Amino acid sequence: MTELWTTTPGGYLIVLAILLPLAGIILSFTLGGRSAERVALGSTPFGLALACAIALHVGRAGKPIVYVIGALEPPLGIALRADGISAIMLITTAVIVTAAALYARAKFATPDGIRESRSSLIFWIMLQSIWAALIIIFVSGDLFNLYVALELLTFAAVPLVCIDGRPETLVAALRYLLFALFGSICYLLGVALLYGAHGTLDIPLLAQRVQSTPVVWTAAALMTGGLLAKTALFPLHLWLPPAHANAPAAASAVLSSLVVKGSFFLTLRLWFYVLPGLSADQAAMVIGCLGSAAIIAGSVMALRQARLKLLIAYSTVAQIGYLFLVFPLATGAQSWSAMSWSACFMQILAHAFAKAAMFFSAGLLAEALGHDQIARLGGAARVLPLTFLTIALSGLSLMGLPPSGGFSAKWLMLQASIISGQWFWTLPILAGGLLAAGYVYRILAPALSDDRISLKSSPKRSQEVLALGLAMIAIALGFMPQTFSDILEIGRPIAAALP
Amino acid sequence: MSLLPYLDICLALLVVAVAFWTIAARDLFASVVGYVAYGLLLAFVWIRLYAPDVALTEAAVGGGVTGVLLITAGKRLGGLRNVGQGERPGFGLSLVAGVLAAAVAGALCAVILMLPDPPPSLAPEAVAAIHGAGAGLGNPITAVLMSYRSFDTMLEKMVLILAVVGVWSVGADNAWGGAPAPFRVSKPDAPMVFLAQMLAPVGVLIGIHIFWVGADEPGGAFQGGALLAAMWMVTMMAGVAQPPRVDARWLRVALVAGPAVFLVIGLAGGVVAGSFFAYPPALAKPIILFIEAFMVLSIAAALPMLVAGSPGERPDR
Amino acid sequence: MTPSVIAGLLGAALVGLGLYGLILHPHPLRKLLAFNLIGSGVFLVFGIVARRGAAAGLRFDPVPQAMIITGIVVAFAASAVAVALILRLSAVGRRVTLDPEVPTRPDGGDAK
Amino acid sequence: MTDLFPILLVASLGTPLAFLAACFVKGWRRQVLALQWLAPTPALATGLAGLTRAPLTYDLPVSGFTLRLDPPSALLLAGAALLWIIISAAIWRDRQPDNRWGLSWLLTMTGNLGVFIAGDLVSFYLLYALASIPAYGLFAFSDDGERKRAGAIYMAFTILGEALLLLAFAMLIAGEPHGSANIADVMAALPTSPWRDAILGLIIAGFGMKMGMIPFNGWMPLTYSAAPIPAAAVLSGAGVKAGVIGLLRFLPLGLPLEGWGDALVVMGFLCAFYGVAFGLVQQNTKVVLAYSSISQMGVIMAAFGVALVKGQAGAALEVGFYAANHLLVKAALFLTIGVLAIRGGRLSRATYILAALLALSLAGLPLTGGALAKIATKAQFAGGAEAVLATLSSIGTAMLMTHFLICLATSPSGAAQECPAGFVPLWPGIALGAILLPWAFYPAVGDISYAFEWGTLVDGLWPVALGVGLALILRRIDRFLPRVPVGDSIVLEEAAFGRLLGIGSSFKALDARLCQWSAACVSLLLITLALLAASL
Repeated sequence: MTELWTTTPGGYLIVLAILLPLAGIILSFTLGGRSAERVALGSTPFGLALACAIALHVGRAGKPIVYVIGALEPPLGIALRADGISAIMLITTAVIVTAAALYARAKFATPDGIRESRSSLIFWIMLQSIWAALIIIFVSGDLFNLYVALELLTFAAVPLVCIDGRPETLVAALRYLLFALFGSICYLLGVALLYGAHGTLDIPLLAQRVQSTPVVWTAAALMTGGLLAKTALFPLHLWLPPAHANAPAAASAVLSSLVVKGSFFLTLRLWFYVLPGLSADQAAMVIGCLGSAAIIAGSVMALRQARLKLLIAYSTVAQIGYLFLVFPLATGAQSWSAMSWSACFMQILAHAFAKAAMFFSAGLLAEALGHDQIARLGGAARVLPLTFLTIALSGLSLMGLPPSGGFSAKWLMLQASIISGQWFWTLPILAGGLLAAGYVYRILAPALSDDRISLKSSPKRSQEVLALGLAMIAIALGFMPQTFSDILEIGRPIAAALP
Repeated sequence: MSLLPYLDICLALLVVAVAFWTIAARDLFASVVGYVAYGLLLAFVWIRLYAPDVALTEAAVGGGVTGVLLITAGKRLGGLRNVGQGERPGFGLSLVAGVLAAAVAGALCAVILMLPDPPPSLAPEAVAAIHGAGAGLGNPITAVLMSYRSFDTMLEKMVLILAVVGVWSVGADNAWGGAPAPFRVSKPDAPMVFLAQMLAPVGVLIGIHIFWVGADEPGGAFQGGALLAAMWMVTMMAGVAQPPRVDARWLRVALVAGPAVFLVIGLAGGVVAGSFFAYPPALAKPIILFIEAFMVLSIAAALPMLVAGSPGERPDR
Repeated sequence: MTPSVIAGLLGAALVGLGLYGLILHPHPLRKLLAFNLIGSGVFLVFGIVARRGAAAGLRFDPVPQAMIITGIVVAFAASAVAVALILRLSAVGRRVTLDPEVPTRPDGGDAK
Repeated sequence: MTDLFPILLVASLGTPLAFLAACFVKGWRRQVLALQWLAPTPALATGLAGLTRAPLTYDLPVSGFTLRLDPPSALLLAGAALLWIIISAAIWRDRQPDNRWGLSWLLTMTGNLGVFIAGDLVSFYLLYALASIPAYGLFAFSDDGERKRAGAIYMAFTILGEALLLLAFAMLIAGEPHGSANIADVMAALPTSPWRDAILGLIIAGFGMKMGMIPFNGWMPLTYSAAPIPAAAVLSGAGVKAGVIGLLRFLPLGLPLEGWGDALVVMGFLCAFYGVAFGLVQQNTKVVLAYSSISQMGVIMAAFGVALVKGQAGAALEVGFYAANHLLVKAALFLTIGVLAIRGGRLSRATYILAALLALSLAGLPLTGGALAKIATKAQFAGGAEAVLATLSSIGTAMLMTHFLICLATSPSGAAQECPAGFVPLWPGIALGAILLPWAFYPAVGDISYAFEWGTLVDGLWPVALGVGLALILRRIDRFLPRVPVGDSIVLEEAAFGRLLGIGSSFKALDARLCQWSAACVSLLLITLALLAASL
């Protein structure tokens, strides 16, 4: 079993993937001004290449790649570990961050005549920080290291929310910050208890040692609670709609499609990698119920919003709900758990791409029309056909209509809930699809009518194409071959227990 | 036996009492002052737990720098009218909150009493590692921070940089590039200036000493850096030194020096020592001290900047 | 009652007090204080874990202690950002509160 | 030669898809849309060739999709392809609809043709959605309030139907032990599936929505009256048959299933008479035809029901023929509305006789295609209560069609603008084709000489004559008939939906409460304690 804690070939790629954005932050901050943008944009292709290289290594080896930092093995040292789910998430993150960086060039270029502007410097540094934090979250094998990464993520996300300095964005940012801090302190308390009980924070080591004791369950409950708060699972979503709806489009896209997934990913790590041997059906049921409530409440609230960006933000609350159905559906070594596992990650990916495309389009609309009131979108599709094509395609995925990643996810989730005998999950899944159809219809139907509308400025073609590209990826996910779920199984502890 | 257990209990009760005051005080400023006292008291608890390094950190940060931060903020907010005081929570909510908080605390107590015996510990491994090929440092905590969990430490410094950027980011657009202002006193006090001129050089020396001995004894980069930071803050308050502009190149370099050096050496370890963030065993101690020196610089620059706030805010009256 | 048990109970009490304050205090700065109380309670839990782990000639387990130091720094950084936000909010003349404002616009959200 | 057939099968789906792809090539869109009448030609060829062949299942490489063609689906495919070719050609010969409309048309066409040959659950679901959802664009892109309403209601029922089918399909595939999505495999596993009854219920409800089954019938009259004539023609002709092919594929016809069969018979005849009754009180010709569709689909459902009760595996082809006849005749009838409106008041006697023949073909007038359709389903409606009910439904249809002809002749129609003038010269051909073409197809179903026997002719004629007579009597008392709003039950359903929306505001209040800081913190603590309690 010591192979879990020895550096494997290709392991160095993980460290490079982390250090690249960290170095980017340092350089951007030191050089300032236009260099920040250049550094951020310049590093994206390398980051993408590293993510692909890691995925290639993981896929080829068929087992996780490991890097033991400083050759100092856990429990004293820290090991980084990229398994199947890390590889998939790394690529997703790299693609979306790259798209966001390219999209943001128009808004966050340093204006002429100024050496350095506040919003551009902040944006480019924070974008790279989010990237760095997410990479660490996806590959770190140590729960305390993950805490620091989680905080890094919060510190990077909060300034993006209030980057334009309006008072309401400041309130949103403060709410976000305080609630996220509350969440992370709960997580940290759980970490302290786990260390007190088992003397290590290394994930595979803990997985070998944990027993079903009150200490472990208290730790798990605290950590889960904290992470749910950071993921904005209903009813802990108070911070999400104002924060995501008030940030600039490029930032909203990253926040909605990636940042909330960071803490969700940690929740998965906790339940499926640290505690896989312990049965916790009832706790999983509690989480599943919260997820169902999120689907319904988030969708209904999305239906009732007057502002497009708020609608999209509430839709995120709903779509996050689907992810949590994985807890009741994938626990234990059952025949359907692999199916639910793929469904969960398909949903993560589909939502990430579709939501980023949606927020990009909402940003384009707001710039072109000068407002984002849904009631005043009449006829807009005639003048902005490409933008509305993007909204329609990503809406397709959110509704779960084929062919799309959203459909594949729901299709697998429905099957898993039926086979597992937990048919009641099909109700929120289907109701969520119907309600999603309702809110997508609310955007599209008036826009497609024959009303006349005038543009304030026409959108940049390159931005429209970026958004469309992301929406196409969300659609293309519907054609993902079987290897996708094979990759996801790499390094999953429960997979070893399956016949 | 001895009086010590009773003293411990008294100390704990005192801490709880001060904490209660912090929560219950009607006045914002009073509760801030309560919190600063609480931070200092907590340092004693840490000493009783044989955690001198933590005690030093708690005193410097929990009591010191956080104190300055909160008192400044409390002063400025106390004078303002727009602070919501009217919205007292209802009785029902207070009851629910109280019950829940008590339930969580109770569960926590129970669980703490249930922690396994004999307790798991990494102390033996740490001791073995220090005497072995590991870090070669006398202070195991420094060894853990700078060698075994160097990755955490570097990330923590990145968090500090991000926090500085975050603090700066809330400023107004047109103020960007200016200096943070809250320390600027219109007419410097003579005693304050004297204190700053006398205290600062001594403080700087003590800070450097704490960092230097930190390799083998309690102390280290963070504690030393925090003391240097405090001295800088004192000189700025006294008007002896001016806060720097946020776009000053030297400030930026000082802020990133620690993590940057750490990162470069960590990368170099991949080539020289065969693994990223590994140090050649013979040179481990000097390299760690070298990194820590830059860390001290970064911390000394970062903490005052965090307290100083965003650029261009005018001091209130 | 050993010092570590006392400290553990103290930690739990601080967490409870902090939670109460965090939930109920309307003022964000007071919430921040409460958050810091919870934080120090959590660090105390780490502290007793470290103290209990005394072994091999050391009077404490150095790993959790190192984590406390990292945690204190992070908590301070968080407080600084929060304070900056609170001060900025009050500077732009906004009522300093965390609860959502009464919407000024009528909600036109009449679903299909 | 045998190897060519799979290629033809792939081409019938591939050609429309290629047209679709070509639309996104810069500068090609206008030409591609104008030429899209060529896209269904491989499907037509496939359908004709498939009529007499053994069923074929073909797995597409890479994508994992499966195509499947058997005689019943070939019959529907051929009919639908023919319809799409004629109507598309006529539209684009005459004028250029805007690209948005053209693209919706092409998308609907692709889905509609594909649904007849889809062989696995996923591609069936995909193509079924494609056949339904883009059709919204054929009538609802408008600032006209009534059309918007029709569009919203159409969309609501479509999406609801999709949701029911999604659940049914997920259950179907979950019951298949090897995880195959092939329709043949999942249907083989259905009889032993633990969720058999739930699946059948969902299948009937889901496809029933497409076929205007009560109480989901309200969208049909609204949609057809909102849609321009050519769109109404393809939707009522080919579009609705997506529901028929659904029942054809997903009802276990070879297996005697008493309960479900009886339920379907009852439901079917209920729809058949309901459509007649509510159609007779309408004045708008398009609405009358829509109600006739509801009635005819009811007959088809009833036929499926009898087949289920008796375990008739061969019913697929017979009911398929009935549906194919309805496909041609109903489309032709919609075009009749448009063409007669363009011609205006000066209608020659020949024109009117042709229109009457066409209309009464639906009621089974001897020697028309409709008579063959009736003969084809006689195995289902032979003897007992079913025979009586089927005859009554014929009488009803004759009444409704007579009512339609009267409305056509008397009431002014604003349909002239919606119908391209290109249909006027084509119309006699289309109408004759709709009456006579079924004769060409019938040999694939049964013995044609039976249709000329004296008894058959008499059996076919008297219900029609009776129906026409009754309709003329009804006309006398027209003033005393109640006036029912278009879409009847939809008015109630809309009101109920409006009530439902009220829940939204309580959600909003709840959300505002939960978004209070203290409430959120309390929730967090509660969740943590709940998790702890649940796992201890």
